[in-house]
Amino acid sequence: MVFAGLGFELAAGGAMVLRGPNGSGKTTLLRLMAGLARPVAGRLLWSNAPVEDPEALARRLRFIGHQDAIKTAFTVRENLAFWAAFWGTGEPALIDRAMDTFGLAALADFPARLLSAGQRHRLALARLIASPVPLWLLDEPANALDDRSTGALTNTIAEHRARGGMVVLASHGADLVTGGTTLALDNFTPTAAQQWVEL
Amino acid sequence: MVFAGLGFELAAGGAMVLRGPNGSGKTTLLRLMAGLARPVAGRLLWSNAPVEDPEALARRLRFIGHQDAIKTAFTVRENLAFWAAFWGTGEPALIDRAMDTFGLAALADFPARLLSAGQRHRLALARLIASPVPLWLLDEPANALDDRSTGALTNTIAEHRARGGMVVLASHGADLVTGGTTLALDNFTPTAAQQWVEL
Amino acid sequence: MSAFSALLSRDLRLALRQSADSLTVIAFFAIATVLFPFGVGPEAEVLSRIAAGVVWVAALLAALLSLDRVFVVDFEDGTLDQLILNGQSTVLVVLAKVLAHWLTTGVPLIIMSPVLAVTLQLPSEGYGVLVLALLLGTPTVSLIGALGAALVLGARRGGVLLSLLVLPLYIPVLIFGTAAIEATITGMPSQPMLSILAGLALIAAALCPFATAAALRQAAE
Amino acid sequence: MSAFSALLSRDLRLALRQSADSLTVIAFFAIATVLFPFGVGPEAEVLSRIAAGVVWVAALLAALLSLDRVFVVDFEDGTLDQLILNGQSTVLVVLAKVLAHWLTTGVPLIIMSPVLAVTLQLPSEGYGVLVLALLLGTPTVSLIGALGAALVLGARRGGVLLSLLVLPLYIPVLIFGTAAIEATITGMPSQPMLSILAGLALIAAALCPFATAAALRQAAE
Amino acid sequence: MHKFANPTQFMRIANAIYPWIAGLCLILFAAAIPIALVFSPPDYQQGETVRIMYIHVSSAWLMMMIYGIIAANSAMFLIWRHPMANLAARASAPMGATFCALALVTGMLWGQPMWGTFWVWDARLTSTLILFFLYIGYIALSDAFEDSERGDKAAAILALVGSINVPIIHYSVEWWNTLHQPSIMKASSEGIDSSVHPSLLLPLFLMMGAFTMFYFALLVLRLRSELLAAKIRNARLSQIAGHAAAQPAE
Amino acid sequence: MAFDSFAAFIDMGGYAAWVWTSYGLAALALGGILILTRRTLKAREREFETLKANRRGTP
Ligand code: HEM
Ligand SMILES: Nc1ncnc2c1ncn2[C@@H]1O[C@H](COP(=O)(O)OP(=O)(O)OP(=O)(O)O)[C@@H](O)[C@H]1O
Ligand SMILES: Nc1ncnc2c1ncn2[C@@H]1O[C@H](COP(=O)(O)OP(=O)(O)OP(=O)(O)O)[C@@H](O)[C@H]1O
Ligand SMILES: [Mg+2]
Ligand SMILES: [Mg+2]
Repeated sequence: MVFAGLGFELAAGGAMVLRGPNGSGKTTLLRLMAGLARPVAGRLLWSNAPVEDPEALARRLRFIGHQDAIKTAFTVRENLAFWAAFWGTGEPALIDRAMDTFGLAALADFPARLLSAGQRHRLALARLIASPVPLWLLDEPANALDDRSTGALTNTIAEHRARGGMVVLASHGADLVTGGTTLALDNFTPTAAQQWVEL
Repeated sequence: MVFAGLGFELAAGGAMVLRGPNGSGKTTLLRLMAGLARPVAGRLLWSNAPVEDPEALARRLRFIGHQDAIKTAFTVRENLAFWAAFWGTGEPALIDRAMDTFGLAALADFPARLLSAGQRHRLALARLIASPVPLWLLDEPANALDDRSTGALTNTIAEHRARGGMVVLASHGADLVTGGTTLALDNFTPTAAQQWVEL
Repeated sequence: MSAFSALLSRDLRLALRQSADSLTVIAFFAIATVLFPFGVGPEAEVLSRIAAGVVWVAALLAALLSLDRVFVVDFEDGTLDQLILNGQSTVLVVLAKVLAHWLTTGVPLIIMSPVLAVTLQLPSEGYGVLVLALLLGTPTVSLIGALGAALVLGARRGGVLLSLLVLPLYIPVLIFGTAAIEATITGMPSQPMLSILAGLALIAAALCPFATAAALRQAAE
Repeated sequence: MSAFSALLSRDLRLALRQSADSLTVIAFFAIATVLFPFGVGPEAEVLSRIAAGVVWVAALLAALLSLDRVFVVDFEDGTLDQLILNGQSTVLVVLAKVLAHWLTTGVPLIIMSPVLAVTLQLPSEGYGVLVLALLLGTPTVSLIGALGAALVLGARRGGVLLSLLVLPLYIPVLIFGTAAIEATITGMPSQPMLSILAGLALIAAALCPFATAAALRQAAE
Repeated sequence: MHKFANPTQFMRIANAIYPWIAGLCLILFAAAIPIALVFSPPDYQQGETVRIMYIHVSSAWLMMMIYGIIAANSAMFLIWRHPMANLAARASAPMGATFCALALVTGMLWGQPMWGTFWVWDARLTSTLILFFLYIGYIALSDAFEDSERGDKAAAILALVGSINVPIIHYSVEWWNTLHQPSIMKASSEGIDSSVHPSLLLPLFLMMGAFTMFYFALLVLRLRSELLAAKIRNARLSQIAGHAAAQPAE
Repeated sequence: MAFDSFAAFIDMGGYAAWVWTSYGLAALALGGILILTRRTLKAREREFETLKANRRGTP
């Protein structure tokens, strides 16, 4: 499954929203950009040069997908602390900020097993704050969130961009960003054409 | 985790929307109504009588939750056909109608493993048509759906109610029903009080 | 009844779809058996002395490995919730799954066993009774194993815990299964042991499905 | 390096959180070993003849069962994607997971093995070399097993398929592991076999992590 | 029945009788140990090794009785959901496993001088070993889950299924002819020609009584402990659940 | 009194090893589980007290 001739630019502070019906390739494109999938043909360009070192790319981005990557035996705080330590960016204070932002502070010492669907997803999103990087790749981040959490997410994205961060997100519902570009993916065509992504 | 003094009525053709922030107990209440969880204290009433025979109750309801219950090795059609045969309601023609309604006809012989998040969820919802029952319990049914599928779902629910069916659904976003009652679950209280649900 | 046959045929088709599946159980059985000559040395009299025991132990371990996933997949993708809400009885679900497990693993093991017995130099009188004993013993293995698999649903390290629960309960099957073969080889009647194996299967068939159904329902809760 | 130690300590804490965890591996080891006298009969000379082989086979099977889930859980809940996106190297992830596996299962098995050797009536000269051989052999088992576990990620019935891929690779370990013990018992030097075991461990350590990392990246795609 | 299902009521009664059980346990031990070790005569066949019997048979009796108690409590827990029944079963299991291990070890220590081997694979020994594995399985299963309630219920089902092993242990000496001694109770009611002489029965019954009282006394302590653990857990949860509906700051 | 001397008592008719190990292990097992039980009970009592104190501390 390949994207036919696809290209876009994203400046510092920029945002892009991927839109399109189910199965139009939003998730696939995001995983491609994260380096989790490799293009069948064509190349992935970053600042107009092919990505030589996928590890260096991975250090600069954070991908939050349909799966939450949460260990249910750990508490909310332990989950966040592990990822912050594992990725090695961020400091302890950020973990508390992350939990505050997404309304998880009261649940900090709660085992993640007991969380509801929306709370779990908030915990996944909280990693964006606990372990900061410039580029965020978010796959339907507002899924299962209640209105207040969606608001918190919108604010978080705005602040991130204000600090020069970049966001690419897939979404069906309300816009989570203001003034970003929108990429409509209806013409995702399953043909073997050249494909490139430029960031 | 218990609902403090909770009661509501649902007539034939009725609909109820459960609303409330993340963690307010919507999923828990739906599973309780389905008979998948048992109340810690209190009783589940149906037509004002306690549910004596959970099997008979189960024959009359369909629960579609956060998990899709899809076998990825089977095709879309095989998945639907299995559940229709297993539950023993519905006829072969309904399987095609179900796939048409949720835009899966073109994918009928596609292995479910290749479906996108939204397509998978549509396949789960298609069971409502392929194997009809009077009471639908839907947990955030619009999750991951694109606009067209959300429209199809809204129509499907309306038709079901027009035929006298009942729907209870949990939702954060747009209303999927017209003229139903809404149950706000903010006051989900984790206390050991009596709890009953009347349908 | 339609629920039973729908589920049974689904499980069989799922097993066939990955045609490698039944093959892998047999292959494990074969490899585990073949490991012994490596561990014990190739002397014929030692091997033929332990042949019946080794075949039985390998068959039990092979069945165990495949049991591990009898319910887990359905549990994790939400299918189990829907199976329980079948409007009839969870026992039906259990019976269909156990039968499917036996057909896809027990039967291939039985067919394969004489071949492996040859490599372990089992005396030739033993083959018939080996097959018969496995035929009477493997249903018990599937029934008890399904109970164990249902009990450990959702537990961490489920596979190891399952073995811990189930292997001790297999001991009687193992004892009488090998005793039947030993008896035949040494010229004694094997009939008493075989009837005990049949009795064990009946007891397991009477008790296990209900307990398994209860375990499944509380796993879904 | 911080990623390595973070992951290692996470896996160890996950294992410790359920204090029963390491215990269950030991228990499986014990039960699988104890099954043999049932199958083979209680005669002391037969048992002591096959003791070394049985302890090794049981240890391999115990390690195998616990390997089954080394990566599966992380794969299914999306953790694996995030582990691969660590900005350094997937080999790091593999090393941390293998080390955690060895510490939580290999080490308990080694500690337990002399006790089980007693019940199988292993001659007393064999204990020291049994422990030593396991010490040199179990790292190889964890390394090869992790490769197998990564290869079958996403396959249904992963456990059985895994055993299939991995068991043949264990045969050299099994052969030299038991040969070392046999040698000591019969008064020969065991040192050559032990050095081969050490050599196997080095080869496995040099090759497996890279192959495992490649398999993991493949599985995530 | 309902009175005992209420933890506070139950513990009030249990705590009230605790000193009596503990005292009785001490008295019985004080009588049993000297009689068993010093004052009772050696057996005419088994000599001084018969003194092992007092420990062996008492432990064997306890391990079976405790399993019965666990199975009964598991049934009550599954059917009526009495939380106290669950706690009693959970609290008993480690003690049952201990007594079972003791019966096995003392049996082996008796077997070596009597039968010339530590172990034979006969029906009673095998079924006792299975009981030991059932205890271990019960304990492992009951804390293998992140959700402790899941563990409780799964273990309760296991306990019920495993309970068919208890009669098998008891009758195994009659159903299969084995090396192991036949039942004492039967032998002594027929009176004569028993391998167990009446003068050996006194220390045996004293020791059995002492072990039984020891179990019940410890059960009270362990129940107290389990209840405290539950209270601590609840306090922790409600502390958090107080803010469970807490929302993100905007 | 079944023994003539203290030495005979220790010797147990030649079965000292079996008899005394049995009694020793029994003492160890019963004593061990008693101590373990009491220790966890004490620990939980302490924890519960601190928890209650904390709750009173925070309004
Ligand atoms: C590992 C070895 C052994 C095990 C597992 C074992 C197990 C048991 C068990 C479970 C019981 C209780 C049966 C009941 O009350 O229904 C028992 C009772 C008894 N055992 Fe053993 N035993 C062992 C070895 C021995 C030996 C070596 C002797 C004596 C030579 C012995 C003598 C007795 C006697 C006299 C009783 C009381 C009889 C009765 O009440 O049934 N046992 N043993
Ligand atoms: N055993 C338990 N003890 C205490 N609280 C629990 C327990 N299990 C779940 N909870 C709490 O109950 C809530 C779960 O509710 P539920 O999953 O029904 O939420 P929901 O309304 O469906 O939320 P969402 O919109 O996120 O799906 C969570 O807040 C969780 O913390
Ligand atoms: N190997 C494959 N061969 C052909 N088509 C494939 C293959 N893998 C996936 N597809 C198709 O690609 C699409 C998957 O796209 P993707 O998951 O990226 O959709 P999406 O835009 O994220 O949709 P959603 O909104 O439902 O999440 C599906 O339509 C699927 O049928
Ligand atoms: Mg998607
Ligand atoms: Mg929910």
